[in-house]
Amino acid sequence: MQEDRNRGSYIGQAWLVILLAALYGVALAGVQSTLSGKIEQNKKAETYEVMPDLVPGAQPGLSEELTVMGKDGQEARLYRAVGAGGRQVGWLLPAGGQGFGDRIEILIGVDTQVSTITGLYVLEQKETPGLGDYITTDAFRQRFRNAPTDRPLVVVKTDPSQENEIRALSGATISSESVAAIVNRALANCGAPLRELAAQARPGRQGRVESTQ
Amino acid sequence: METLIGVVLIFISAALINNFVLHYFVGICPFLGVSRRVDTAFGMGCAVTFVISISTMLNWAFTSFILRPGAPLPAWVWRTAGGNPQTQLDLSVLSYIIYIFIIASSVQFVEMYVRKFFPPLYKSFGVFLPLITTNCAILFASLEVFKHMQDPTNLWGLPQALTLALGGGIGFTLAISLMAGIREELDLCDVPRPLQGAGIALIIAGIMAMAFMGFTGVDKGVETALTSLLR
Amino acid sequence: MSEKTTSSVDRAGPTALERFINGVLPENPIYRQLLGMCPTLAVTNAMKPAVTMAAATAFVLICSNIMVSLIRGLLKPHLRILVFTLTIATFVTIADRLLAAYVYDMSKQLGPYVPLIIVNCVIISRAEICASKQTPGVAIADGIGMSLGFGIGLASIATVRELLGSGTWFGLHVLPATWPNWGIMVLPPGAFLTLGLLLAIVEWGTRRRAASAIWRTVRMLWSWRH
Amino acid sequence: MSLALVALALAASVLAILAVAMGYVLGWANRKFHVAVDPRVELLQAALPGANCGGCGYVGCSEYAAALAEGKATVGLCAPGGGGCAQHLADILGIEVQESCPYRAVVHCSAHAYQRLQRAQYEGEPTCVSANLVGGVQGCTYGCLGLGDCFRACQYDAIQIVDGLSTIDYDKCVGCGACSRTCPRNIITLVPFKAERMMVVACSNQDTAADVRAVCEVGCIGCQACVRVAPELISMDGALPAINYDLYNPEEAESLKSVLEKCPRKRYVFVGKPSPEDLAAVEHEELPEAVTADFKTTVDDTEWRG
Repeated sequence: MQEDRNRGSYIGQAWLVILLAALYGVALAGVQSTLSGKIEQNKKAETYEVMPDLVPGAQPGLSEELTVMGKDGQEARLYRAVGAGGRQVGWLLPAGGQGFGDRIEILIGVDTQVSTITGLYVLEQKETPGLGDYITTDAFRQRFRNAPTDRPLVVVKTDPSQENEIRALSGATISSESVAAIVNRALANCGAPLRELAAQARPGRQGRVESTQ
Repeated sequence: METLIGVVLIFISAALINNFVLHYFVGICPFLGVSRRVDTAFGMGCAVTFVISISTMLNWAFTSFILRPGAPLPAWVWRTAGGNPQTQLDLSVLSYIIYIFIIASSVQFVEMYVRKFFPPLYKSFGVFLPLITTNCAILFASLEVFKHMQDPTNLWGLPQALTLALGGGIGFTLAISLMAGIREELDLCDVPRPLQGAGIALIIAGIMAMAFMGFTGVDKGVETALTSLLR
Repeated sequence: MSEKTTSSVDRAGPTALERFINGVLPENPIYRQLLGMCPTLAVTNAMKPAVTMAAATAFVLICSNIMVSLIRGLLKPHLRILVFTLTIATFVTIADRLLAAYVYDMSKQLGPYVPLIIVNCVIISRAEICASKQTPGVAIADGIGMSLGFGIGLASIATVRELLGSGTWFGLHVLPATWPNWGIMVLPPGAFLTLGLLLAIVEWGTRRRAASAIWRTVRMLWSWRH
Repeated sequence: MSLALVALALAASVLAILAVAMGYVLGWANRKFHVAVDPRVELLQAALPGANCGGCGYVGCSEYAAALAEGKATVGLCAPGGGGCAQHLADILGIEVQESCPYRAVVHCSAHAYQRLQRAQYEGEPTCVSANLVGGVQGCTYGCLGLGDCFRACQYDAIQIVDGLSTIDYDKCVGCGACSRTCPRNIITLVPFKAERMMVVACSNQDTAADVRAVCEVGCIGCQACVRVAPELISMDGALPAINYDLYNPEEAESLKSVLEKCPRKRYVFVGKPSPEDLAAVEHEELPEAVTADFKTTVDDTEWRG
């Protein structure tokens, strides 16, 4: 933007720009410090709001965020879902992966022992409207509920005969498979560390926690 | 391996599937304005690819050292100031203003540099350089990179950022050159009066966007193929 | 150079009312000037994001117009674009944060298109043409008029796309449930096609003799009154 | 120290340092990489809005500025900048705003209906566009069809069809170019009117002499007599002479007149506002009575017998 051909001081020429830059910096930092709390809250609320739906009995106010070391050697972010009386009721795993259109970001709810899936929620997707975007519907998400986590989920086109089979959406097999693949990968990655964590946290009360499911 | 597959997917996605122009609608102004002749359009595309790579690289550096949550510079300042280590100093609010500043300055700098040292290059696409400051595609690439620098557990490195920029630039060049080719032919057609100019150009763009929608799902296939190939 | 700039600052431009009227229809940023195409196409798949976008753009446009108009005497010609850009970027960031704080789901849906307001040619061209030359009062009128024109443009496209694409308007079901949603309308190609056809309709409407004669009379009356 | 305070200070200083650094780097680069260019280009560029909208037909403001400095473009092309910008540009270039040399439409055909041969009875839709699609409406495939597309396109009532030939009223023409865009045969161009009356080539037929004679009583036969008289001003463009208006000097009446006289087909004509001589010549002629519409149909005059 310095198109002048004067040999004078460029800084002198640009005093207004520098002054404005500093001024704007202050203004922006002011705005940030005023609003950042609220924005953070909004971001968290997005996950916490759906938590009771995905992990039955969870109370968002008591739940907390933590990171575990995944099998792939990278830290993974997840949530401990805590119910009434400070009792843990399950986990909430954010996961993502390639869909048919773009990346799909989902939240997976599992029980404390990571033995069954208790719920699924699609945060972000750009699947084909009218076909693939039905992965956000309740009807599709229900198909994952109570699926076991000890073996990978398999997508089938007919009515499922096995527990670990998920019926695909007609016309959107790839989208359905993508969601199942994301779930499989996330559980394979974080399942073991989570079970360990659960065993450490409440070694004596495992049975009780399981019985609430 | 994972990184390599990731990079390939980013490239395919940026260049074809989620083409900057036809899917994200960024860079529409030059797409409609500078698409009357194929050689001009191609020159514009090259200039965009060039500038988008440079500015995204610079902006990636600024993002990873200053702007992203938990970046080294604000963390160091906060420590030096004796702040509470529980809280974090976040400068991400400055990102937009810094991005546009860097883009404007780097375009200016590149223009001067190329004019001095590569006069033939300047002759062929120098005129496009100043236009690029207000080209949304450039800023969009930086913003996409910024989006992927939010989560400290999953940061984009320089390869990913640069691939996104290159893919986006190449996708833009492809789209604008195709458009120019069609419009050259269109000059010979009898277009209804009200549609002449921008109207017909937009409708062509719509049809092109439909064609590019055919690429949807390619990345899924490529991912599967690469994964099985590399294992 | 600087002398000339000063003289152009003092040159009496159009009045506030003229600026306002001009922005709404005769110089409508979308249909007549084809500016700001990026948000026009990207966020108009439904009314809600379109209206949010129009509001955010209006906020930035009016604020930056005021700011530029206030500092217009201090501007150096060769640095003016930089100053405009910095000013716009600041207000865009503020708008972005406000959206994130108070309408989070919209802010998430609009995503990168809010920061892309920075490079929306409508704003920088208003700063250049009007705000850097005229008083804040006129600049505000200009900003409101242009924003209104921009909003009308966005809303018209969004109405067509949401109605045909989802059968709804502002999320309310308007068309009967039997309406087969035209999926393509909410997808990117639908944006291009809708805008192309709407442009043609506007062009056709204004080209016709009768319409243009009426329009000329209205304009004449305006100029005669002032 | 509170978080907000540090954030404020840090944000301000980051931006200010960045501004200083960039200002310095760019200033240094500007000096270091300086390339001598026409200083007017930079001035022109500064005077342009910088929106790079491309409305002027150039790639961006800088290309338009370069074209202006080279004299290839006129100052009034920037729509966003408007009249003030045009004045500004003209000041820098040291020229007057081009109002003194406006563009006006010129019909490059001067054959009235009776001079055009091989005409057929055309009964299709009465527009040039459709007649142009049909072969054989008239012998000349280049010349005016006289069905008035330009007349309808003109917003200023500056075109009339006189004896099947589009004729421009230069008192009314503002040079908007609507007619030239609408003409399906592209025989209307915009010519810079350096004087009230300009010499133009009034034919568009690109065929050889024999073919031209077969279809038109007055068309240019491409004999090149004019090029021999004024070789700088006129050059052949295919089979037709073209006048280079950059070199056209309305002051040189004599040389222009000699071109006019040399042409065997008299296809060089002066068009524009009527000269005093023309006005004097028709002074004593009576004006035809102005016709006013009385909205009567022929039925009203019919005597009914029956």
